[in-house]
Order: sequence, then structure tokens, then C-alpha cells
Amino acid sequence: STGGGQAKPTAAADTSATDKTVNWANWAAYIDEDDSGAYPTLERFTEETGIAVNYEVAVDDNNTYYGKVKDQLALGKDIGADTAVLTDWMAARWIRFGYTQELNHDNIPNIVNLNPALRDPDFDKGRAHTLPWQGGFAGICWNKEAIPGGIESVDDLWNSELKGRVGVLSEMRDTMGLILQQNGVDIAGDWGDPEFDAAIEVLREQVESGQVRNIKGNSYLEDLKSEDTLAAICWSGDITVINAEAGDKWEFAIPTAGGTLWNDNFLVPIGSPRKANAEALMNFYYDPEVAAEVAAWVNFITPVAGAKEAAIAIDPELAENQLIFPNEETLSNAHIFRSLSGAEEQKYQAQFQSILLGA
Amino acid sequence: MAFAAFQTAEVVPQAPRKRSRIALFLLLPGLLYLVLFFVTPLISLLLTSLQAPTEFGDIGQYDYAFNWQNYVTVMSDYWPHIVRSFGYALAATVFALIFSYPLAYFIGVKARRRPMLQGLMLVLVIAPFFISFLLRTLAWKQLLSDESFIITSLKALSLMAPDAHFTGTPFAVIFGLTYNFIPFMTLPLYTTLERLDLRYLEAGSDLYANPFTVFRKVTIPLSMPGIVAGTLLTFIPAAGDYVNASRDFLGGPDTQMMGNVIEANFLVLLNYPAAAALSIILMAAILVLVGVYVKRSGTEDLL
Amino acid sequence: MSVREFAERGADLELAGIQKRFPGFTAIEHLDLTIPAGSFFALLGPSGCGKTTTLRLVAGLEEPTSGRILIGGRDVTGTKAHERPVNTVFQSYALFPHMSVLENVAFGLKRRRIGDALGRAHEALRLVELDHLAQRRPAQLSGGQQQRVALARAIVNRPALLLLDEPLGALDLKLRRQMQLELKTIQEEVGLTFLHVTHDQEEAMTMADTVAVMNKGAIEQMGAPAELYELPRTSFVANFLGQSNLFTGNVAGSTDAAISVDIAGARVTVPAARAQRHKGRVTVGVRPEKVTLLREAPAASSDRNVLGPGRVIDVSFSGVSTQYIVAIPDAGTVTVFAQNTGSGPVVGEGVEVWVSWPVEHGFGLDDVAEPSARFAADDDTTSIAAQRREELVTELEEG
Amino acid sequence: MSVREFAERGADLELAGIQKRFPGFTAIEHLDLTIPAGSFFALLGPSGCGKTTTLRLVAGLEEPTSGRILIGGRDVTGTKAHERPVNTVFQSYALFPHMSVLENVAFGLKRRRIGDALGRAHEALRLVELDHLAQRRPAQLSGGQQQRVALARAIVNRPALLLLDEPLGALDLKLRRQMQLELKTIQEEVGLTFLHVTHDQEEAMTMADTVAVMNKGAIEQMGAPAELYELPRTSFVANFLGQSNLFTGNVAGSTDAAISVDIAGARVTVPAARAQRHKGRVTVGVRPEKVTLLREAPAASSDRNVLGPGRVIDVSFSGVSTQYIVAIPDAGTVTVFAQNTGSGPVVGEGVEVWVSWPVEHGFGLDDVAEPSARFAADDDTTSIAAQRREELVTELEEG
Amino acid sequence: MSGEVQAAAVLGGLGESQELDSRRPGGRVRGRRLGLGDWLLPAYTIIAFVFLLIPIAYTFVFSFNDSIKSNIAWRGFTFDKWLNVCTVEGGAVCEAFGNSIIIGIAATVIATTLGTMIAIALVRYRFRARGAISLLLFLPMATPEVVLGAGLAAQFLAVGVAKDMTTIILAHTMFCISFVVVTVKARVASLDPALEEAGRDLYGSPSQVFWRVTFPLLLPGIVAAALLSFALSFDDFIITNFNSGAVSTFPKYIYISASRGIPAEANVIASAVFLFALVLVIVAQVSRAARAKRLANLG
Ligand SMILES: Nc1ncnc2c1ncn2[C@@H]1O[C@H](COP(=O)(O)OP(=O)(O)OP(=O)(O)O)[C@@H](O)[C@H]1O
Ligand SMILES: Nc1ncnc2c1ncn2[C@@H]1O[C@H](COP(=O)(O)OP(=O)(O)OP(=O)(O)O)[C@@H](O)[C@H]1O
Ligand SMILES: NCCCCNCCCN
Ligand SMILES: [Mg+2]
Ligand SMILES: [Mg+2]
Repeated sequence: STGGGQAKPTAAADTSATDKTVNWANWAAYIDEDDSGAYPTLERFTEETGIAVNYEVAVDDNNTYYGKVKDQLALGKDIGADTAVLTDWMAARWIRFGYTQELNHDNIPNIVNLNPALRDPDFDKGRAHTLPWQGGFAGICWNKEAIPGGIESVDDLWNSELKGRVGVLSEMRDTMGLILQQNGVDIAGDWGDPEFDAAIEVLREQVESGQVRNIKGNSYLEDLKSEDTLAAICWSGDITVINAEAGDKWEFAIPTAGGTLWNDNFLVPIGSPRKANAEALMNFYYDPEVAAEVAAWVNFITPVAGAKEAAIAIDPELAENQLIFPNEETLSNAHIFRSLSGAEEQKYQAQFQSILLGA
Repeated sequence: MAFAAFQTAEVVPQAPRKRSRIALFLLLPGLLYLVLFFVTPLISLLLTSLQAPTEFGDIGQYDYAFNWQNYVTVMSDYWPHIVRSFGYALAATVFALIFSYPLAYFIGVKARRRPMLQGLMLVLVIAPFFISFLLRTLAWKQLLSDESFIITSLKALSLMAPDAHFTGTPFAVIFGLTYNFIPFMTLPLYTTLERLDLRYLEAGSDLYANPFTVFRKVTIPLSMPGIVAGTLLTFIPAAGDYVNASRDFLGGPDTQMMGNVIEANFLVLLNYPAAAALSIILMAAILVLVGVYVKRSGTEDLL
Repeated sequence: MSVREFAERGADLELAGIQKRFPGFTAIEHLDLTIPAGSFFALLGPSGCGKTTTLRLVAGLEEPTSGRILIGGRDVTGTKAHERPVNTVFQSYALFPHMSVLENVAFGLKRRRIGDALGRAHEALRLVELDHLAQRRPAQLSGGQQQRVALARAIVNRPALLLLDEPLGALDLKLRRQMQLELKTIQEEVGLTFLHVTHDQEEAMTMADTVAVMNKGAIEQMGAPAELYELPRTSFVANFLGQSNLFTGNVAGSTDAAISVDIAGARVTVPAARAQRHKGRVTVGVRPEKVTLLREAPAASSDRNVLGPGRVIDVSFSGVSTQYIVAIPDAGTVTVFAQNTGSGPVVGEGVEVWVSWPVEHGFGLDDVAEPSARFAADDDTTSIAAQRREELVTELEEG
Repeated sequence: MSVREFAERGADLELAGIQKRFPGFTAIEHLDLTIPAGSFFALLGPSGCGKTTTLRLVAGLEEPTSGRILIGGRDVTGTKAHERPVNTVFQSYALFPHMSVLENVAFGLKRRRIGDALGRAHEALRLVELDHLAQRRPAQLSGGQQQRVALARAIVNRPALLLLDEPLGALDLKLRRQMQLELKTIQEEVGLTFLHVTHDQEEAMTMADTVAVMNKGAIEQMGAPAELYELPRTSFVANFLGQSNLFTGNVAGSTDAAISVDIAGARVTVPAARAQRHKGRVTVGVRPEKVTLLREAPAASSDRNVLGPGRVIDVSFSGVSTQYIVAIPDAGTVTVFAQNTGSGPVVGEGVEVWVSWPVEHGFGLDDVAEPSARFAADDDTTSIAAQRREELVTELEEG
Repeated sequence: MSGEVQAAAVLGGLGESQELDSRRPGGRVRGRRLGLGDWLLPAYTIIAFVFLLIPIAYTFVFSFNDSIKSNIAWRGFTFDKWLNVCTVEGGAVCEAFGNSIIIGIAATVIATTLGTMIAIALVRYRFRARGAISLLLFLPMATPEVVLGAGLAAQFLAVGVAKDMTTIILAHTMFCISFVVVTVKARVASLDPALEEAGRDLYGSPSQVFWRVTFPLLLPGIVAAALLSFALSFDDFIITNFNSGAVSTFPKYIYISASRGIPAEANVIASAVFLFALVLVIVAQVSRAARAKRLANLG
């Protein structure tokens, strides 16, 4: 049979002791970066540990990344990444299929700094396989020059003045999560097919009418920059990053009906022969000061306790930034998309994908 | 072999020999290679297309079966993509032909006396080959983005509606396909036109045909092999392309072609049987179309 | 005359002061030529002398640099090829490979929207005895058959003027002789004006009413075949049209009736009327078939020239006749043809002989012949053409 | 004799009982042939008769189905092409386009590791007067030059036997006649055995010591050129080797010395020794140059045959001679050649004439001639070849 | 498809049809009778070339953009990207480019060898399964790349072959073979068998005849086929994408970066390849013209 997950592959032998490199597959706009394009914290990591990092912006979307590496994973082969950053639900699939290596917490003493609320997710009790990198919200964003009045809700995206200039995410949980909430559904709660179907109809209508220009992964940023899209469903910290890169043009907001809340996690793919190096990397980023430095740049929610204090040391205003250190009120407006059964996953994904394919 | 017609040199009659041991030695390695890496994958693709989901399995898990309904399902789910693929490919082929014919005619006929110029122009035709196909497509995407100089100028000149856009539309995809396959159209056309014996054209005008009639009755029929080759070389890859229509390149959600569907099913939805069934359908449809076309155009002796 | 009509009979063709320059090469310097209606006119000349160019000018496939072209009295210099009442049988036939024989023949008629094109095409094919192959493609025909289709395709239009550009060039000798007869017969049957281009002298002579010998873009001599043959005016014509024995010497005496030239100590007399030059250094000649071999020195006679003694250096039997080559000290070699009316050669190699010919058959040329090299024809059409093209390309690229 | 050595002189060639079958086609049924060392032997015949096949068998490029091939007495039937002391001048020359002229000529020597290959190659090039072009590529030579290079490339190896497969086929008439002379001269100089294949009868006759006329895979007649010409044994030879006037009738009387045949009421006498058949229906003939035209009925004479009266239906002047065609009721047409020793035709078209020839020049054939069609040569080599190839391919693919 | 064959031949400066002496008869170009007018066709040709070259010019210009990360908006001129091509992202662009070159060479060598052998057999020998073999060679050219790529990927997975450089080379070789066969076959078919016979006649043993006569004469066709294979392999993305595993190639690098902005370094590499190829072709053309001239003046 094709596809993975039956005969589980076995982990590669670790050669970290002799091979001082680590390959890291991450998303775009997800790490601190200086004007010359270098990554200051990574350089510091290499200085401290002697491990060279090959940082690759290889993940655009959980599904496409998985599609690219799944055959290698099924065979237990190196996928070119010693650690990849993937969202909770995808990380869950990897663990289920045996595509991850178990973490040796001894190599990650800083794990103590992990935000207690994130210690025991249902897909990875005790964080045996994964460790959060950043969390964040999915919300709405817009081009301030083109839309000086701003937008507030998902419905505002469907405004005919924005026809053909709206982007939505190929991340089903974010796009559908926002629409479901706009429809008044509690996405963390107990909803089912009828709710999903209603929400998918909303999306379908907007795509077919041409209101929605494109459906993309992290590359939605390119459309914003080229101004093919003027408003979009986006991820919280990204906007800060592109504002820094291309001029202060965009603004992010959690829609009034609610945004989504999620976490992206480090994991070590089964074929990686450099798990220890990957663990050293995780350990490094679990140092609150390092975490604060990253957070100051990417503006996503850091899972590292103590980072807030460190951040205040850098710039007191950061502590007030709701995208990094959300308060209760902010958090109350964002929800975690409930976990889906295998059958639900298959079904909802197919429905959503059929819109991406424009059938 | 459809394409054998475009060889540049004259064919010298060969006295066929029947020395099967040497022939076998020459043929075997290559043919074995193709059996191994072309035929076998096709067969396994055929088998995959008949698989059924594993009972209580996780996403992406299938078992061998004889589940021919896969074909019915993909046909009903994706018939718009099938139609779209062939429609776009056809449009791109026609545009490429219209674009390329005069160009090839100029290079192959008008520039005959100037081999240097002819050589230079041929280099320019294949120049796009030297820059990655993907980069060229991305360049167009930027050049034709909503706020680009070209699009804003068109809007300023009222040649385009103010709220209209180009990228992400079927036009953009057809445009990209056309652009990318122009060399594949131009070169075979050039090859036949370069060999076109102008004395036939002179004979035509000597026999009272005006220039237009000479073109219609003599030039076009005599360049038919080039037209057939060029259209096949454009149509086949265009129908199966997924880069131009990709949402990261020139396409949008409602311009996705069969290639994109196959890719999505293979890589995202992990629905291998659907992807395989679609592949088989695509290939079969192309073979049928090519067969009919070649027969119709009276060039089946080229096959 | 409009091209819509059939020509009742041939029209005459007049070329007046034609000049044709190609970039960097003047193919025709100055050409005046009148071809009377209904005649079979042959244009003969070596490769590259401008024959094809002349034809293309008449057909309208090329424009003259200066000069005028008149067909049946009408000036057609400015009209296009498809508007001229002229058809061409091309050297390579140029039959449309994608059409059947019938479609080829009907092509011109259809373009002129003439009724019953197919019927007339069949008729033309019957004329060349190929109607049974009407449905074939040209590639399925033999060379001779293709030639006949090309002829039919031209003739069916009853053009006022039919141009034939070496239409027999591609055929082998036997077939060629056969087709020559056919062509002549057909011309006589349909009565059109034929302008036939060839570089085969025998072909020109057996077929045409009038032959023009062209050399380097100009006509050297023109007239009825026998006239040209019997009295060539230049060494080029003398050698190009058949073989000649040429002797160069000084005029030693001349009367009103004849001149006499000193050749290797002997006196060769030529009738004054048959000599172009009457004093100084001249070349005189005689055709090999007019010369007789003698085993003994003949008695002097005022109506025969005698050279010798010489030695037979080659005897070659060719069936109909035997060719002797006689080397005469100081005078060079003399070729003698003797028809094999008896059998076997009269004399063998090495024999001492005298050669003799009637004074009335000698001729005196306008120019002085130059000796030719052992391998004269080193440069054939193809290599000349290639070289010319080369030059042209260079020039174009520089210019 | 090993191929490593140079042949001092030509070797003789013997073909014994050769048969060659191609799948589905027997090209040579049964062939016996001996060619003496040092001779210039011409194999003459129409297209497709098996000439090339014979040559290829000798060269070792084809294997005989049965029979033996001996060169200089040694049986080479089983040896490969590169082991035979034989070289070929191919019809299209087959010069290696990627090598210079010099490299082409030195190729064979180098393969045999013969010392000073380049020096010898230069020498051979000097023989054909092309040493100055040694560095050129074949494509840069004219047809005549290529032919000479091909010759040099073969001769430089001093093969015991040199095969020439229509080496002059691609040249135009004038150049061809010139090259014939050259070839003959060179053969005489080097003294090798030449086996020359041609379908040009004039070529065969002027060049060869012995001519064999081949037809449909068998040799019809063989002998010295003049012998073959003067006394053809079959109607094929009579027509293929020059032109003949043939008449068919019944033997009306015969003596030891002669037979006499009834032709359209007249008696035509042929010497018994020159007649292959002495009774029944026979075909007799005479060459056109042996026939004289008479304006009046001649007195009966036992040593001349007379036919007539007839009418001149065509007169054609070809320079050297004039050809008359005379239609004689019931006997058919008679062709008469008259050398133009005087000038102008003796008789015009339409004139009533008698034809006459000496009895000693008549010949009687072994077979009975059949009348031929108007367009006899409908199928030329190319189309026959194409058709044959087609059939062959079909067959191979089925078989 | 000798459109590409032509292209490849031009690339190599080896175009047969470019030889002066093999130009078709009837090559006279008449000055006057241009139905469309003397200027229309040349003008169209110029416009067409401008159109064809626009994206190339764009790519070239943006290789000098002083961009950070993505290379969309013009931010000023710099040579830096040309000077430091291999430093961005730890040299990922250069690594991908290097891989593409290695894969291209390997696939070219294998495909050219196998394809040339087949081509010779097809022209020179007759055998029963001819039709089937021709079909087998035609099919890969008539199969869309997605199908080829996906089929092969599934096959590799099924037999448990991990994807790496080798699988890419195997895949590329597969689709190059047919093109090689078509290209070389044309050359073999135009090779006069009499030349090889002449070689045998002149005492050449079979292997000498092959290496001294047959092979040199086929060489232009083989070189054209090789260039074509290399070009096809170098620019392939679709099949590579399915069969490359973790290995990056230049097109794959671009495809992946397309979602996050292509760095200007990619433009640098593409522009450099373009310029390199262009110079190569022009040098080849000019030197051939010079050689032709030199030979023409010789003797
Ligand atoms: N388009 C052209 N440009 C330049 N020169 C040309 C052109 N066409 C012909 N010529 C030259 O003009 C001369 C006359 O050519 P033409 O074709 O009329 O010769 P021809 O008498 O027909 O010769 P052949 O017997 O070889 O056919 C030749 O020297 C030829 O090279
Ligand atoms: N390889 C072959 N297979 C089958 N038939 C062949 C083959 N080669 C030659 N033949 C046939 O054998 C016959 C003799 O051919 P050959 O080439 O010897 O003729 P030829 O006398 O040289 O003719 P030409 O004057 O046209 O060159 C022809 O009918 C030809 O079609
Ligand atoms: N630029 C970094 C964005 C990271 C987004 N991760 C995916 C979240 C899915 N809910
Ligand atoms: Mg000519
Ligand atoms: Mg032959």
C-alpha cells in the first residue's frame, strides 16, 4: 500500500558528535534577521555551540511541506531537515505515523522554561516528541495606504470594493476557523458537518465570485508586497516583519468575531542523524533572553516563560505588545481549532482543497 | 516517430540489415531502461489508480483493489479541470502558432541569404531556454502584477477596467503557457520552413496564384509537418503543465489545471488513487487527441 | 492580352536593353533579343552565363535592373509573375509534392477560374500520355514522367510563351533524347512559342529553330542550328557547339575570295566570306567530321587544305564513328571523325598520316583561341555557385 | 596474396557459378565470368540488371548465395571486405566528408600500416593532378575533382583489382568524356585490372578492352567493343549498344554462305556466319551508319540489300551528322545516319527514297524483336529502386 | 522533434543546415514580391523578439537589485549580488545550481549513450518489434511530465528506494532518451552507408570503421543530442519535484523560493547561465563562419 504510517520506520543513528551541523526547516518571516539578511541569534548559537546551522525557509504550508517529504519519511530517510517547525495538528500526524524521533530532555535543560500551559497537549503528552517554537493568531490584515479606514471583521473582506484583491490562507484551520467564528461557531467547541458546510459555502462563494484573489500558504506575504492583494487572512507576527522589510504599510487585527490561536512546534524527523544538534538548538531558543530577542523581531507569542521579563530589558514597550504577550482579553478573542478525527480530517481537507483547486 | 520528420539532413536510403545480435546489443540496454523507468511506473500508476482506502486506515493509506469507481469519481469531481486543461492548452497552442509562424517564416525563408543573422535570430528564439522556465514565469508575474507599470498603464489608457487584474486569471495562465512554449512551436516550424523550396512558390506564382493564394495553397500545406510537430510539442506539455497555473505563479483558485489537481492529490490530499486515475485519464486523452489530429492532418506517415 | 484568356497561338517576346545586377554581381550586362511567335528558340550556354536569369526575368520572377520586356507587343516589365501570360517548366519540375498529378495540372486553370479545369487537365495529361497516373503524387513518378507532368502543367494554360529551364537536365541520356523528340512534337502540335534553356549543345541543335549561344551574360552568336555550326564566329562558339580543330597563325596572303594563313609552315586557305578577320594573327578552324585522313601526302590542290605529316596518337571506336587524334608537329593535335560505314579502323595508332579538308568547310574566327588546360572543367556548376554565394554573403555582411 | 602487399600488377578475377538472392528477389541467377589480369573490363547494362550487385560481391560487401570468387587464383569467397586486395571507386565517390583530401587518400595505407602513407598519398594525388588541393575537404571540390580524389584513394593502394561503380555517373556530359580519357590513361599507366560498371554504352565502348552486356542478372554477350557492336547477338544488345534498324520476317532461302529473309516483299540477305538462326521467323538488322539513302531505286546487286521506296519523315541535324528517319510501308521506319562531310542535308522531309546497305554489314539475331512503346523508359532507376525497397521492407517486417 | 534538435545544434554551433554548401537550392530570396510588404514582417519579427526577451531583461536587471530577501520592488543598484552569489542562505542557490549541473551531466551521458545505440539499431537493422519499439520511444515524449513524475515517484516509493541525486538522474535519463534517439536517428539516417563500405573496402576492420568513419560523422548529431538532453534536464522542474527527495536543484530552488520571494542571487545565476550560453553560441557561430571563410580561401 502507498502512504505512510503502517510499518513504522526506525530512527537514524545519531552522528551529532562528529557532524556539527543542523538543518532547520522553518516558515518565512519566523526568525530574527538583520539588514544584511543574517540571523543574529543563529550566529550566536553557532558561536556558543560550534554547531553550524543551515536555516532553510522550506515550509510554506503544512500540507505542501508534508507532501514533499512524506515518501522519505515513510522510508525513514533523511529529509534534509534535522528539525522542522510544524503546526500542532500536523505534528500530531507525524507522531502518529512514527515520523518523529523522541526527544532526549536531558539535552534540553532549558525545557523548564516551557510555558506550563503548553506542557501536555493531547497529541504529545509530556512533550516527548515536540517543543513549541512560536504560537500566534490568525486574523485579518490590510494595506493601510489602500484601505485607510481599516477592516474589522472577516465580513469586511467580502466588501465588493476589495473584489479580486483579497487573499486567504491555504491553512484550512485558520481560514475556516475565522469564517466559522464569523458564522458564530465556537471552533474549540462541539461543532460538526453542518457548521463546516455552511462556512465552506461562504468561502466557495467568495472564491467563485472572484472576490478572493488567491489562496496561499506563507507566500501570501508576496501578494501583499506586490499589492495583488490589499487585504487578507494573515498570521499575526508576519505583518510586523514585512512592515520592517518593505515600509510600514500594513496592519493586523484579530477580527471582532474571533481569531484562531495555534502553536508551531519543533520536531526531529525520523531520518535525521543529528538529533542531538537539533536538541541543542531547541535548548538555545528556550533561553528566555534569546526567546525575547526573537520575539522582539517576529512578534509571535513565545512559549518561553521568563521571556517577557527579558523583553522588558530590551524594550519596555514590547511587554505591552498583544501579539507577543497577549493578555486575557486578547486571548479571550482567539480560540484553538478543535482536533479532528482521521475521517473528519480527510473529509474537511478534501472539501477545502476542492476550493483551492477551483472545482 | 512523429518528430522524425523534422530532421535537418536528407535521408539516405539504407539497405536494412538483419543482424539481430548486434541490434539486440544496441537496443537492449536503452529499452530495458525505458521498461524499468517508464513502463513499470506506468503500470504501477495504473494499479494505484484502482486502489481503495484501507479500512479504518489513517489519511493516505490505501490497499490494492479493483476500485474502478475511482475513475468515475475523479471524472465527476474534476471534469471542469479536464475541460480547462485541454481548453487552455488548445488556446495556448493556437496563440503560439499564430505568434510563431511569421517569426519562423522570417527566420527560415527571408533570412536565408544571411546565415549570420539567421543564426543570431535562432539563438534569440532559444534564448528563453537559458533562463529557467520558472524564473521567466515569475518575471511575467511581477511584470503583470496589479500595481506593475504595464497594468497601471493599461488601466490609465482605459484598455483595462480599473478594478480588473491580470495575474490569477485564465488569460494569465494561457499567456504564460503560450510564452513558455513559443520556442517549441517556432523551432519545428523554422526547420520545415528553412527547407521549404522556394521554387514551389515561384511555380505557384508562375501558375497565376497571387501571393495570398500561394501562401494558402502551397506554403501552408508544405509546412504542415512543422505545424503538426510544433502544435504537438506545445499542446502535450501545456495540457499537463502545472507551473503556469500554480497559485504561486500565474494562476488563481479558478484556473487550476489537471496537473495541479494531480499534484494536490498526490502531495496534499494524499489521495493517490485519484491522482493516478487522473494521470491515466490525462495520458489517454492526449494519446487519443494526438492520434486523431495526426490522422486528420494527413501526416500519419510521420508517426 | 489578359491572363484569363487562352492564347490561340504563341506570342513573340522582345527583350530590350535588359540589364540585371545582383548585389555585387552583374549577371546580365546588356541583352537585346527578339523571339518570333510560334518558334522554338533555344538559349544555349555554359553554367552561370545567365540563362536562368534571363528566363526568370521573362517569367517575372526577377525584376530587370533596367530595360523592358514585351510579350506579344505588350510591355510586361512592371507586372507580376502571376499576371503574365507565361508559364515555366522548371529545371527540377517544381511539381507541388502535396498535390496529385491532376491537381498539379489543374492548379493554374483553377487560379484563373477557368471552367472545367479538371477536364482540361485530363486532356493535357492525355497529350503527354499520363492520364492513367492522374491520381498519383509526383514522388510516385519516375523522372521522365515528372518531366511530362511539368510540361502538361504548363501547357494546359496555353501560355503565349512557354519557358523551359533545362527541363531535361535531370534525365539520363537515353530518356533525354526520347523526351527531346516528344517536346518538339508537342511544340509543333500546340504551336506555342517555346523558349528553351539548356547547356547541352546537341539538345539545342536538334530541337530548336533558332539557337542563341550565350556567354558571360551576353549573346555571342545566334542563328539556325546548322548556320551556327557550320560557321562559328568565335572560338567560344566553335568549341562550345560541337568540337573544332583550331589553328592559329598569321595571314600570309589574301584575295577577295579567300585568305591564307601560315600554319606550321603550311598554307591553310579559308574563304574570305567565312573569315571574320582578314589580316594579322587569326584563328582558323574546321570540324573533325570534315577532315579526312590520308596515308600518303596528297597532291597539292587549291580547293583542299592539307596538314602533315603527323602521327595518329589515339584511335577510339564509339560505334557509329571512329575518332582519330593526330599529332602534327607545330600545328598541335587534330581530331578526325570517320563514320564507320565499313568496319574496323582504317589506320592504327602510330601510323604516319596527313589530314585534309575542303577549303569551303574551313572558317576563320573573330578572336584568337587560347590553349586549354588538361583538366579544363575543374569548376562545375555546383562549385561555381557555392563560391559565388560565398562571395555574395561576405559582401552582404560587409555592405 | 596478402592485402599488406602492393600488387605489382593487376590480378585476374574469376566468378564461378555465382548466384545472389535477396529476400524475395534474385538479383543474379547464374554468373560465370573471367577477367584477365591487366585488362580494362566494362560491365554494361540497364538499371537494375545486377551490375552493382556483382561489384559488391567482388568487393566483399555482399555475400554470394552460392558460387565462388577467385582473385589472382585465390578463393576469396569467405573473406571480408577489408581483407581483399580490391578497392572500389563508388558511384557517389563516398569520400569521407570529415577528412581532408590527403587523409582520404592515406586512409587505406594507414589501415594497412604502410610506411610513408602521406608521401604515397601525395604521390597519388600528383597522379590525378590534385596535389595542390590536398588540404581541402571533399565538399570544397567540384564533381570532377572529387571523382579524381576517389580514384586516387583507391589506386594508391595498388589493389590487384580496381572496381569502378559508375564513377562518372554524376558528371555532366562534357566533363564525363574528359574523365573517361583520364581514367583510361591512368589505367594504362598503372597497369591494374579495372572492372568498370556503367550503363552508358558509349563510355563502355570507348574505354574498355572487353565489354560484357548484362541483362536481368545474366551476361547476354561479351567481347571486344567493336565485335559486340558489329555483330550483336540479341535484340537487347542490338538496341542497347547503339541504335539498330531491325526487321523481322521469315527465312525465304538459305545457302551455306547466306540466308535471305522476306521483309515487306523484299529480300534481305545476311551472311550465314553473321546470323544466329538460319530458319523460321528471324530478326535481322543493320546499323544506321551503314545504311545509305538513295533518291532512285538502285539496280539489283547481290552484295547490297535494298528496301523501298519509303518516305523521309524526319531529318535532324546534330552537327557532326544528320539523322534521317525513313518510313517504309510494311517494313517500319529505318534510321539513317549520314556524316556531314559536305554541308546541309542531302534530302528533305517528304522525299521518296530507297535505303541500301552492304550485305556484309547485316546481322541476324538469336531472338525476335518486339516493338517498343512510345515512352519506353517510364521507370527509371530511382523509382524502381524505391519500389523494390518498399517491397523488401514489407517482406522483412512480415518475415 | 528537431526543433529542439536545431536549437541544440545552434547551441553547439554545429547546425548541419548552416553549412553553406548544403543550403537548399532555390535559396534565392526575391526582393520585390513580399506579399505583406517589405517592412511588415521584419517589424513583426523585431516586436516578437522584444516580447520574447522581456522577462529575460527583467531577470537580468533585477539581478542588480539591492534587495533584502525577496526581490520584488526595485530598491537600488548594486553589484553585491553578483559578487556574493554563494553566501545567501548558506549558499543554497549555489548548491542547487551545482546539483543541477551534476545531474544534467550524468543524465546526459547516460541518455546519450543509450539513445545513440538505439538510434543506430533503428536505422541500420530491421526487426520484428519495430512498431512496438517506436511506440515505446514515442510515448515518453507524449506523456505529460506530471504523469511521468508522479508515476516514477510512486514506483520508487513502492520498491522502497529513497529519493536522492540518483533518483533524479534516473528520472531525467528516462525522459531524455527519446529525444536523443530522435536527434541521433536523423543523423544516422542521413549517413550514407557507402561511406562505411568505403571504410571497409579500404582495409578498415569493423572497429576501425566505427571509430574512424561512423562515429566522427555521427558526432554532430550526438553533440546536439547531448546539449538537448542537458538543457532538458537542467530546466526540468516537474519531474524533479516528484523524485528529488531532499535534494535541491536550481529550478526546484526557485519553485520553493517563489512562495517566499526569490533572492536576487537566483537572478544572478540565471543571468550568468544566460550570458555564458549566449557567449558560447556566438563564439561558436563566429568561429565557424571564420573557419568556413578560411577554408574557402584555401587552395
Ligand atoms: N540572386 C542572385 N544573386 C547574385 N548572383 C546571382 C543570383 N542569381 C544568379 N546569380 C549569378 O548570376 C549568374 C547567372 O546565373 P544563372 O542562374 O542565370 O546562370 P545559368 O546560365 O542559368 O547557369 P546554369 O547552367 O548553371 O543553370 C551566375 O554567375 C550566378 O551566380
Ligand atoms: N539489398 C537488396 N535487397 C533486395 N534487392 C536488392 C538489394 N540490392 C539490390 N537489389 C535488387 O537487385 C537488382 C540489381 O541491383 P543492382 O544494384 O545490382 O543494379 P544495377 O545494375 O547496379 O542498377 P543501376 O544501374 O540502377 O545502379 C535490382 O533489381 C535491385 O532492386
Ligand atoms: N511567518 C510564520 C507564520 C507561521 C504560521 N504557522 C502556521 C499556523 C497554522 N495555524
Ligand atoms: Mg540555370
Ligand atoms: Mg548500380
